[in-house]
Amino acid sequence: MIRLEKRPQPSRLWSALTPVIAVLLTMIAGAALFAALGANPFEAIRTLFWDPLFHPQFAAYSRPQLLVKAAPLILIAIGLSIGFKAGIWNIGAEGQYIMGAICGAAAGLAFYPSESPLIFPLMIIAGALGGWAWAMIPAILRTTLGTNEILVSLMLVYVAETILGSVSTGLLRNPEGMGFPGSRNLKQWDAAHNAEIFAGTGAHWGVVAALIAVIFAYVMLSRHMLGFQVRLTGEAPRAARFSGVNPARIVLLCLGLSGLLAGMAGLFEVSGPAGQISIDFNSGYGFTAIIVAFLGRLNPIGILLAGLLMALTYIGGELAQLMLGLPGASIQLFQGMLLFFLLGTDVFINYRLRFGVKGVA
Amino acid sequence: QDPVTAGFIYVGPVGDGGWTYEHNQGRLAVEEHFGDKVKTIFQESVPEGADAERAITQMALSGADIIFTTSFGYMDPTMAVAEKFPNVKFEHATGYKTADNVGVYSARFYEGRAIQGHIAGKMTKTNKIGYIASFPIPEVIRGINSAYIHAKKVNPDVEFSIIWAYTWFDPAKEADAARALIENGADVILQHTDSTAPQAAAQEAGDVITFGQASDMIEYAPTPRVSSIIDNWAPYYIDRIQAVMDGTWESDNTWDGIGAGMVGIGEITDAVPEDVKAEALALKESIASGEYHPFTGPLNKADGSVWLAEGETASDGDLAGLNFYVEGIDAEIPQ
Amino acid sequence: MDDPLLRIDGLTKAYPGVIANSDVSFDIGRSEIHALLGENGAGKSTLVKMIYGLVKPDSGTMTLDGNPYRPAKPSEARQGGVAMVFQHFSLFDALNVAENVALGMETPPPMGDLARQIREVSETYGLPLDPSRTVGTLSAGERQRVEIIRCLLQDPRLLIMDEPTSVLTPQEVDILFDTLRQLKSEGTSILYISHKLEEIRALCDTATILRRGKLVDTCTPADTTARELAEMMVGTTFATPESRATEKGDVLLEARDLSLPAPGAFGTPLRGVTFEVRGGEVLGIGGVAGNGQDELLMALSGERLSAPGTLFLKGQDVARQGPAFRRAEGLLTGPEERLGHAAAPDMSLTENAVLTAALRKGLVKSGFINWSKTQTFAEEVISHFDVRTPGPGTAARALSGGNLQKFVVGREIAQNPDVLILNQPTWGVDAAAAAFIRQSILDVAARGGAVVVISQDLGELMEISDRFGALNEGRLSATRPVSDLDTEKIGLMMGGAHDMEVAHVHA
Amino acid sequence: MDLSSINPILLVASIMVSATPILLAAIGEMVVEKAGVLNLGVEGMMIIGAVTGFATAVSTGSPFLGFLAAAIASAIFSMAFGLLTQFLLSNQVATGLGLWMIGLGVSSLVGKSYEGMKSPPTPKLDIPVLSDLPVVGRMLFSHDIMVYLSLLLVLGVWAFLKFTRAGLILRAVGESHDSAHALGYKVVLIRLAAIFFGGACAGLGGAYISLVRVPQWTEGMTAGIGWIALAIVVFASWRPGRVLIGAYLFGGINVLQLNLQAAGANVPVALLSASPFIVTILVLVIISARGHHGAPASLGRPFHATT
Ligand SMILES: Nc1ncnc2c1ncn2[C@@H]1O[C@H](COP(=O)(O)OP(=O)(O)OP(=O)(O)O)[C@@H](O)[C@H]1O
Ligand SMILES: Nc1ncnc2c1ncn2[C@@H]1O[C@H](COP(=O)(O)OP(=O)(O)OP(=O)(O)O)[C@@H](O)[C@H]1O
Ligand SMILES: [Mg+2]
Ligand SMILES: [Mg+2]
Repeated sequence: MIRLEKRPQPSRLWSALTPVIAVLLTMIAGAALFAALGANPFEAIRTLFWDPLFHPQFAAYSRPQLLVKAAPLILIAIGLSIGFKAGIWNIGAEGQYIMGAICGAAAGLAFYPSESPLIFPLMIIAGALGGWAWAMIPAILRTTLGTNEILVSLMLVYVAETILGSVSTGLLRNPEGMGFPGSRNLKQWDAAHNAEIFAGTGAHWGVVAALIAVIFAYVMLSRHMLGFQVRLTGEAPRAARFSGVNPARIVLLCLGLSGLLAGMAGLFEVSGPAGQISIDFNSGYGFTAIIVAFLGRLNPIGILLAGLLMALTYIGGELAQLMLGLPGASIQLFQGMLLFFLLGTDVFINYRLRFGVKGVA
Repeated sequence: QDPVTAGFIYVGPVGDGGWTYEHNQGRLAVEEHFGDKVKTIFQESVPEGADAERAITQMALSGADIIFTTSFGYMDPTMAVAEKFPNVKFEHATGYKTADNVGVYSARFYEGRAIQGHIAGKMTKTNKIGYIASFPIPEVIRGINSAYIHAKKVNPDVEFSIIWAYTWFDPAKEADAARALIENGADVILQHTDSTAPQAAAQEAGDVITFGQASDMIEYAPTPRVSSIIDNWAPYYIDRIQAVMDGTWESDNTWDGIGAGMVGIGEITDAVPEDVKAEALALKESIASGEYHPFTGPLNKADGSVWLAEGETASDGDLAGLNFYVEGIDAEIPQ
Repeated sequence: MDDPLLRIDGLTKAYPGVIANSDVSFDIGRSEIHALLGENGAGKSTLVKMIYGLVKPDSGTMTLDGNPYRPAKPSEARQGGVAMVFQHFSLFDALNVAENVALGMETPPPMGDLARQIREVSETYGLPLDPSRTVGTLSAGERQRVEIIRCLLQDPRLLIMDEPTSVLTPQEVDILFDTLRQLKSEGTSILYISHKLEEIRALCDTATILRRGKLVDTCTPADTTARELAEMMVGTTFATPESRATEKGDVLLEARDLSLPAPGAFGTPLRGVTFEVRGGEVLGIGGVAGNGQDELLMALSGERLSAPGTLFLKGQDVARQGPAFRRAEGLLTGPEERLGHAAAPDMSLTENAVLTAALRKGLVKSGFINWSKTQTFAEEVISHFDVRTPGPGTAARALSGGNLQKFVVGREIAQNPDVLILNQPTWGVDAAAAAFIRQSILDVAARGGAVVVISQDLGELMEISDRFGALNEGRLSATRPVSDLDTEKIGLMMGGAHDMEVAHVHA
Repeated sequence: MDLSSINPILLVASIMVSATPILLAAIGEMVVEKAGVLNLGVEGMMIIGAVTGFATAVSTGSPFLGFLAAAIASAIFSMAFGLLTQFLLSNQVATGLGLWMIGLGVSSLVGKSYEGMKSPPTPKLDIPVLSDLPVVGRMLFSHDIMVYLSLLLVLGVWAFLKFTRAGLILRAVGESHDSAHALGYKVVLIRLAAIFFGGACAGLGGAYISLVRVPQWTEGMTAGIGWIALAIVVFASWRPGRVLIGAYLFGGINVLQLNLQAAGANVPVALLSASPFIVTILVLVIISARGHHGAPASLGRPFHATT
């Protein structure tokens, strides 16, 4: 009989090892999947993991795209992970992302066509506030009435989506857009364009913000009292209260912070890679970021790596579609497997395997 | 000589049975037509946001000679990529921005809507016609107006009930919308969304007729589906790829209708009385020949002001940005 | 014994790093009340879990009634006529009494019949219980009745009780003992685990003593003194605490009519709690578990705020101030629950030091934690309070209960409190460690600090307190000097007599 | 606006159709949560049910086999969650989310070849006499069998939890897994069984969408219904009767808002389409404001037998 036995302490070795094992297992299972879909498994894995970085034809373009794709994921996941650490389950980052984009874009568009250098900073603030405000709804409901934040934040995603549909055909519709849905293209308006800071690197302001967020979160969680209180709240809520932590404050802080970052991500996306508010502006970053947060094991550095890995599978996935004709859904499945393998192997951080007949009756 | 590579960017899955399905049919027709003189590649379900530009760029990088971007939301990304790849030709569907290497194309679906409106007006017993609309954009508003004008012409008592689904393709939503319209007394359902779910809902309800949209949806004939508007992109795609081969490709702005074969009218089934069918076919002929324009005055806007005087026809410019209902449609266009 | 009910032969059970039971053999006779004694971690619970089929022995055999007995799961044990009352309750708060009883039975009758049987049995044994009450709303004593009745309904031949009296008032203990003696007279054998040696002497026929998993002795408790029993368990002799300071200072902490609603569905409200403690004084607060001890501690620590004017620290109204403020002002507390309340299980001892010492020890500067300073502080606590652990990097949950308790109490005492409040400071801690903790408490008082000790261990309170009060359903009795009290008076105070004269009328 | 044009008979009938998938998924999830497990992957299990049900019905021509296959497939699929959370003690929230993703991915892969197909119709139950009654006949007694099955299932779950010993044990495990373990109940096996049941119910719910409500297969067609089902369980304070009310309320609002649009009600379309979600939030708020939630005490906590 095999059974698990709790380790007295979490194992550091396994903490470092499990992501590697999970990625390897995912590659093996993924290869089997791609073979079943009729593709050459080695080629598929190579296209997914290698080509975006080193393919002679594509790499020059897709390498910077990695940053573009990873930045919003990392930004959102950092915010979420802080909440998850405290046991606050905001799964509505997608809604906060949308509201950040809408508010940020609206704040900018109100001044069209001014070329004032204040416009972009104003948009960032408005975007962050938009996401923050949207996250405050579940936060306040939870702190005042104890309403379940998982469900409220999620329901608000659907509400945000209808608002997005409504403003892209109404309030924010481009007056010169021949009646089509969608706002003005912010990329074509310098004052509002979140352009690459160094051309050809993919590094726009969102990438910078993501890096700052990673450092900020790392310092906060490892050195600052606030981060300590967040961790304490998640690991032992009663001990946190005993220590003097105000749980309502932590809820407001965590949801607020994750809303803020998600809102910023939305703004950077709408003013940069996407360019405009449109009906389908959101592309699920808010949900994917949840997976990134768990893949990164709620650790800022981990999230940075997980975000890049996720971006790699996206871009590699697109290449695999283009070059090998693999269906898009197989990439989604691949990402899901990655999460499952990580969750499955994580058990070894806190438990060790015992073989033999001894044990629990 | 190397084969010409033609790329297609699709907004939905190729199996959606509607918009993307028909574009993919066009692609298959291209393969069929040119054999190994062309190579086609495609990417499906490309979201219209930030990912579109990357998908188009990667397609251009992979060596495509001409790329068809088949949804309105790809307009700005297409323009952006086109600037970076001056030697690749781009064709953007349903947009309005062009460049030296970007052409646009679209179809005059409102011509087909006129025929649907005619049949609907004749066939409704409850005088209530349900319309499942997708997004409040000129294309959809043109369709509603065109159908209404021609239904009203043959049946002055006719009323339109419109549900905005805010989706091009969401079978569950479309089914619910169709049911709600039927519960409201509609016995004809027109749809500007792409799935067959409304057909199924109508079939279940019985005594309700529908029209196929984007594709023929023939599996629901003879009832509830009594006719359809079919997108037929194949001739255009073949034509444009031929132009690339010949080196004669030039930026264009194509807006074709029934006459050019871009809009097809699916078989009118026997569920439609003989005389109505004959009238409908006659209408089709006169539109195809250019003899009749579906938007011919006198027509007033919903607010009562004059739009088109007696005998006047709407200009393409007017139609392209159409954002009001004609007089008689008792509803607001949502904002 | 020629014909024992249960013969245990060479039972051995090893856990990683510990041999919980090593070659234990003894017999339990028919109609016998058999005590099982030993320090914390001696292996008592492990042994009875093997008898009850929850744990499989590594080796050794058991014979029940002459037949080989090898229960693979508790239901087999129950079929064999073995019933067990657990050390930690095995009840379900949200379910009612009848449902709880049914869950512990092999083939329970339909609910209606079961409710009737519960009433009957509870009357027969003088343990009144309403089958339709939700268990979460019951007092600790009543909850234990549920467990006992659950066993009695199955007509057990062997009843195992793991520390049943730690949560009972002296009066309730008397009732329990009557019940057990009645059962014995009806032919049931009882295996009885307790740390309360006087009880064992009063109740049990035979005692088996375990030390570090090994059987070290067997004796007849009535013929052995409690001190002898304790020394058999520990293997050494032990010290009595030093005499305490008698100088009393100013009132440092005062509660005035402190009331608070119950914190949750199954909590106890505080009702007009009033007391004061002076510097150099130890106030002992007794009472049966579940009468508001936890709630009182939370109100004093600042985890729950009370109305203005209900709590004064050194003359200052702190009722609306949270834990951080109170700590800064010198009020330090130690809750009962070590893992999860006083300490975060998965955090290291260093991190757990930040939990309460951040401010007073200056471990945090403008929001940033000075980890090296914190580690030094944690190491200090570890060495000063003799916490046995590999180092301050160890996770709290990796410590044994007693060692963690030493760390938690030490963490507070090392911050030099003006007022120290501890709930159950020696709960589940073995004699040597407990004596050490008590001495540390007395040292705080000797330095002029005011101390409040909330405990269910009356012996402990009598030993270290100057004054005593009892909590009952969230009310605190008037506090009285310990020297004026005897066990009976205390029992009455705990039973809810707020004025002892009135109580005597009832009694 | 002409609200009189709404046909109340048809309205009630379509509320029943619209509520049934939510009801099926929610009652299953309620049982899972009663056992102390929080499976957020309902949406993923539903979509697996939707695709399996559809594919089976199309290839066998029998919608009943479709439903059966859907239940089995989703139940097996839910065991991935069971394995991870019960044996490998993974975080239930994260694992549920993973189940959701994988469900979406697998279903769209499997479903590719079934897109645009028509399923065989699920026959209506034609109950003699009852179905012919005026008004109520059409409203209540001429649905497909799954509508009635879902109602029976609610009744069954209610009776199971209230009257049977197995139900009592299930509740006990959700209340305190440590106590249940101490009494000798196999916590992990009981939870696995509950997860299995929840998977089967979610599968039926998904198949109802692809076989009756829409009926056809498309990627991602469950469109958030699984999440609504989770909300309904909280809404219902973990009581079967209230799950029924919640599902019908949500289904009702969804159908009603479309009817209001069709009748030309003078309410902004965006507000109408967001109304089911807004109402769900409002109801959750009201429920939580009332205080007592009734959540099983061990909900979402991992269990590892230490004794
Ligand atoms: N599941 C387990 N895994 C590992 N070690 C265990 C386990 N259960 C008990 N032990 C260890 O076995 C030893 C005996 O424990 P046991 O609970 O039997 O002691 P006890 O005599 O009942 O103590 P107490 O008086 O504290 O109740 C202890 O050292 C304990 O840490
Ligand atoms: N469930 C368990 N799993 C693994 N190790 C355990 C378990 N329970 C206890 N231990 C280990 O056994 C040792 C003794 O733990 P326990 O809490 O039983 O101590 P104890 O012997 O009762 O000591 P104390 O008298 O200090 O309470 C500790 O080192 C602890 O890490
Ligand atoms: Mg111990
Ligand atoms: Mg014990």
